Amino acid sequence: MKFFGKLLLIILAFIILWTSPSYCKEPYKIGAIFSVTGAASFLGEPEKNTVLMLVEQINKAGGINGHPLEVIIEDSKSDETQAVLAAKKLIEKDKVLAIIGPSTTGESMAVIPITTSAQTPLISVAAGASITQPVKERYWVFKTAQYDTSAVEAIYTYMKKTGIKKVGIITITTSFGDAGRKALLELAPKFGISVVADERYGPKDTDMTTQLVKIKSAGAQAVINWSVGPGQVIVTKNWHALKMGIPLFQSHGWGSKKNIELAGKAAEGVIAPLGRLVIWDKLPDKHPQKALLKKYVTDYEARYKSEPGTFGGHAYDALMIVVDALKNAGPDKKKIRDYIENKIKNWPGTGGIFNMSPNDHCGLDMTAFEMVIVKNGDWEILK
Amino acid sequence: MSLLLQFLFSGLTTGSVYALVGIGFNIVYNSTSILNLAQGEFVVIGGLMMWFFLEGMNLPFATSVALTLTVAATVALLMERLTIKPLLKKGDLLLMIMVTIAVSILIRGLLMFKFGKDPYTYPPFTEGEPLVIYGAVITQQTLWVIGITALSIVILYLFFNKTMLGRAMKACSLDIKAARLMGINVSNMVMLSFIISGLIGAIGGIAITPISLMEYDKGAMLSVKGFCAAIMGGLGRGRGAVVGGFTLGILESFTAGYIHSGFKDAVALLIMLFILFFRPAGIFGKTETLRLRKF
Amino acid sequence: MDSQITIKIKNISKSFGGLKALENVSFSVKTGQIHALIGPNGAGKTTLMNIISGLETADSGEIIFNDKPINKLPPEKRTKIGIARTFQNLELFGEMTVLENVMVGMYLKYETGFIKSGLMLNSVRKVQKDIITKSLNILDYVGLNHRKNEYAKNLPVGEQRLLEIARAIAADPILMLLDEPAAGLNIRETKNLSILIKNLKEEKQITLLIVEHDMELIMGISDTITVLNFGKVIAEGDPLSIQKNPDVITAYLGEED
Amino acid sequence: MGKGNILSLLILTLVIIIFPIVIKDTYLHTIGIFAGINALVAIGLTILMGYAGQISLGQAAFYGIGAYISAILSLHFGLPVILSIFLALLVSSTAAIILAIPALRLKGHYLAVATLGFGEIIHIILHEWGPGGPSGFGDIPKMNLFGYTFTSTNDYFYLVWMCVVVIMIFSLNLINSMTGKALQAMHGSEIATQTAGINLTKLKIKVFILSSIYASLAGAMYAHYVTFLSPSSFSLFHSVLFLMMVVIGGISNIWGGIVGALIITILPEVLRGFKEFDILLYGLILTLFLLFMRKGLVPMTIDTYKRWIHR
Repeated sequence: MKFFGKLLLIILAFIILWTSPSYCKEPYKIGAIFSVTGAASFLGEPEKNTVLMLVEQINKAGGINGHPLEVIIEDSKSDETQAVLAAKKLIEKDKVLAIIGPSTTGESMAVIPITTSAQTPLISVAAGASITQPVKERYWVFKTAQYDTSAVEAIYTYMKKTGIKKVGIITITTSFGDAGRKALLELAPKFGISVVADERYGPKDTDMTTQLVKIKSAGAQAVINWSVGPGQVIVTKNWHALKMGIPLFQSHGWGSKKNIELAGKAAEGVIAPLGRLVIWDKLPDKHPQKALLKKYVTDYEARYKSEPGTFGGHAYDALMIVVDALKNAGPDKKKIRDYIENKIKNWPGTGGIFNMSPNDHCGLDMTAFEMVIVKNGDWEILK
Repeated sequence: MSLLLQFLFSGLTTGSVYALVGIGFNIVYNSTSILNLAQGEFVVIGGLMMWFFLEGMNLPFATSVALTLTVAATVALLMERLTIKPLLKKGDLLLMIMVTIAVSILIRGLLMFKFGKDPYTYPPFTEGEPLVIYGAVITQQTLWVIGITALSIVILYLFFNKTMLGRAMKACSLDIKAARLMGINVSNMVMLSFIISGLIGAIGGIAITPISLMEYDKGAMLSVKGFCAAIMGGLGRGRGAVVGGFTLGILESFTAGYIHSGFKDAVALLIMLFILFFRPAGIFGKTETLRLRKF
Repeated sequence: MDSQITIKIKNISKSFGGLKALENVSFSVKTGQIHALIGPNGAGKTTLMNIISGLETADSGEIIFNDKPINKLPPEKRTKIGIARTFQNLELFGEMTVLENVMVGMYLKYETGFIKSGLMLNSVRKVQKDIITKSLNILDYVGLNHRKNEYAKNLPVGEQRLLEIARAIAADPILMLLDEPAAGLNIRETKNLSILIKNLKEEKQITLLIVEHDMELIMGISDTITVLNFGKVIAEGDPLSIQKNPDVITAYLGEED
Repeated sequence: MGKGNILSLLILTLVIIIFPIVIKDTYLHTIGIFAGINALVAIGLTILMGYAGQISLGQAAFYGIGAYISAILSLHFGLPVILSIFLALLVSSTAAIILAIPALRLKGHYLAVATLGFGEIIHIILHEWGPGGPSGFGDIPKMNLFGYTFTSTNDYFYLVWMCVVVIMIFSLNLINSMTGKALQAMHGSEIATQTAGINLTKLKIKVFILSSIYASLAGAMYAHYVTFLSPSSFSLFHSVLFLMMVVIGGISNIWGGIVGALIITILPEVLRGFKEFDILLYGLILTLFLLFMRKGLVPMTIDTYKRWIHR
């Protein structure tokens, strides 16, 4: 009996502790849809972790204007139908003030009609340009991931500087790779670059030697690989084994130490446009992003024993933008939207310095990227 | 010349794994007449468990291989005893296909639970510069993969033709009733066939992971490609799967090399369909033998 | 033109692997007769039945039904022009009722089409009613009416054999092939069967080709008997002459050296 | 149609009418819509597998053809939605014929692999040549019938389930007609069916077409509801899901398709609470189901009911 009494007391204490903050003021509810499982889980996993960590930090610090923050995270399983269902649930059942996510362009596109008709702000963490363009039709939609085109522009600008005129591209046959491929092909002429080979591979392919050899024999001066997941490591290894003698460029999806680790010495010399998140320790101290990046990355690594990567950062930016809006505009969907559109200016996030406007619901350009090379198993910023 | 050779090497590498999965399919198919759609998962088990023992627990190479194979054999054993055996008597084709799919989802779930979604890899078996043959490059690990595949095929051949146990298994695949009359424990042979096919898959996984990395959900693709290989070579024909696997790998590589890499999967599948429609017994098989099958 | 012959088997040969199952088999079944095909096990009787009904193709030779060669017709077309059959190892639709089994036999006469059936048009309903009445009549005829709502798989062998005959009758055939209709039947059932077969010939004017081992039954009902041994025709004639034929006796008793 | 079926249809219709009135949560309506869309595919697959005994591991291909063709015709060619759906059904049945003629000579595993190969090829085609490639495309017109646009979830719920009821009546009629008996017979003994004068190949092809039409109708309903399509919704995984629905609901009863579709659609929603464990639970539930309830829910329920009556 004594034991049970103690147990009851402990449980009661827990309940009181648990509910006490919300006792003061009712919580602000935000929804999140991430591809925690399925093909795009490499995106959803760090995004989910980031949000969980941030919510805890915010609530520990007293919430938003005294209101605790509650984020309901739904797994879309990298499936559009599931994303639609999740959005419906968040809007109808949980009555959230805004939704962050989904992780992929496809899922975001599937969700947009629903959030728009429910007049709920959606801050996607996917990259596709069609998510926020045309802006007129995307009144309620924002995104925090840099445009694929910005990453491509960063690469091509660098190439122009170093005199590379002919490139071979190799892309993965997923929406990520496809978006990159389209941007690469479309922007090449503007920079006086010609794409001499356009190769592809599947997300589960085991060997890309054939494609690389073709690129080489087409006379390319550089290879650009656009993929995430194991593919970019396999390409790197094949590129290294073939001793191709031309530089390998990767997409902004390359920004994880894990990739260097997996590719080993093959990764040496690989160049990629990366957000400042992965190279925060190489930034000058006065850089506006440095402080927040340092805190985010070290907190994340301490908690999850892995790095957040660029994609976790998108979720950071999306959540913090909404939190900022809630703090200053209050819990009103329309006001949140207006705040994001008009007041997020010179706003340092993990992905870059955001400048939202009625004409741009992303607010990032190619200056969000630094060209980074792998040297001695670490990143080094190229000047 | 060097281009052609390079495409060929690339094809042989991927083809090796297809062949090993294809052989696994055939061994199970011969003893039970079912297609084990969880076959690809054993390759993943091989790669991931090898990483776990080798890198995660820092065990010596040989010990890691032994432990990995033990795990794969145990999973195969459990799968057969817990799901296949109770259903085999009912003999419903659809049910059998579904249960192997269900098990593959289950295995995938367990692997994700243990390893997460990241890809894993470990160093090649031997460090060293890639070889250059007539201008084409071939890494040492590729040689290992092809060598191990060849060795597995030889060992399997010897096992099925020179040992009593192997012959008993072969007898079961030819005529279950007769085998039973001869006093062979058919149920044990079915179990054994699952274990062997599990081991073969795991060996493939161990060998290929340094080249292609391994993540928890690679199995489905390997299963599909593996049974393309088995079909091409003629379902149930051990050597057929080997030829089928290499043909498929080289075909993919050549399509990617000479036509376009976007079409390589489609071309492989189209050829498989043509074989199915016009030579259902495979490139070499005789149609007559098909009739003997239960399904 | 030989209008009295329903089906003519001409030089049929068939081998499996190296094994010759049928070698140059020729005989004719006269219209309105009960023609029996007998011979020891493995003589090729069932193979011949399969070739006539189209389930197997002959290596060479011809089958002429009502003066037309039918070699190239698929099984279902042969049934349509009037050849129905039963099976030695019973091929009933076990999960369907006795009545439904007979109804399926009538499908060829009353195919209604997917769309019409799906919409359950009035014409379909009428046809369906028609089929049920006719099927019940046939069940009455073979004496299975009391079993009409039972699953075919639950019937004893004797009644399953009757059901196969009923299903064959439903196709309204000119020629009916019976493959060992008396196998597994007791004496009383065999007797009833022989009456039924005779009735088929006399009342329904169906020509019958019967493969059977039960000599008493065969001798009792047949008009003509053809004897097959090792894939060859060794004798043909009326029951009495066959019983006396020395070749037939050797074939059945085995040669004594 | 038996009394049981008519009663079941009445109950189904009643539930459909009442559901949105009683339950106001449009999230649940949306689940209902997807369940209904899945049910359309599953009903076709039940007829194909349970009644005609043919297996298909490529049903998502027809689902995809229906969705893509209807979406493309209405979006890029400006055709009225109803016309584009109709044309999509035509295209999909043509594809079904092209596949069926060589494939249906195959049996068992070979047929399974052939349909799987076909499904993968269609998937690759959508990837390579579909509008937007792997990224997919949006802004597909909403469902519009005779000048009325279905914008609310509630309306669409009724539309989808009305389709399910109509398809169900059609299918039940078919199953209970002579054609249905012929199908059932074919399942029992192919030889006997042939010698009963029934052209098996023709029958199989017809059923194959029927199931492809159901699947593509479902695909079109999906396209004009979600208004966004990408190839990832039509992969092998989805073909397997459709199979699961049929097997769980019970292959031998056409109602199994609806029940299976409901379960497979609702299950992940229920498992949402388990986060990443769900793939594990999913696999486990499925395996246990196949091991211990292999006849499927509907036939098992009927059996239990019958036993209970007889007591």
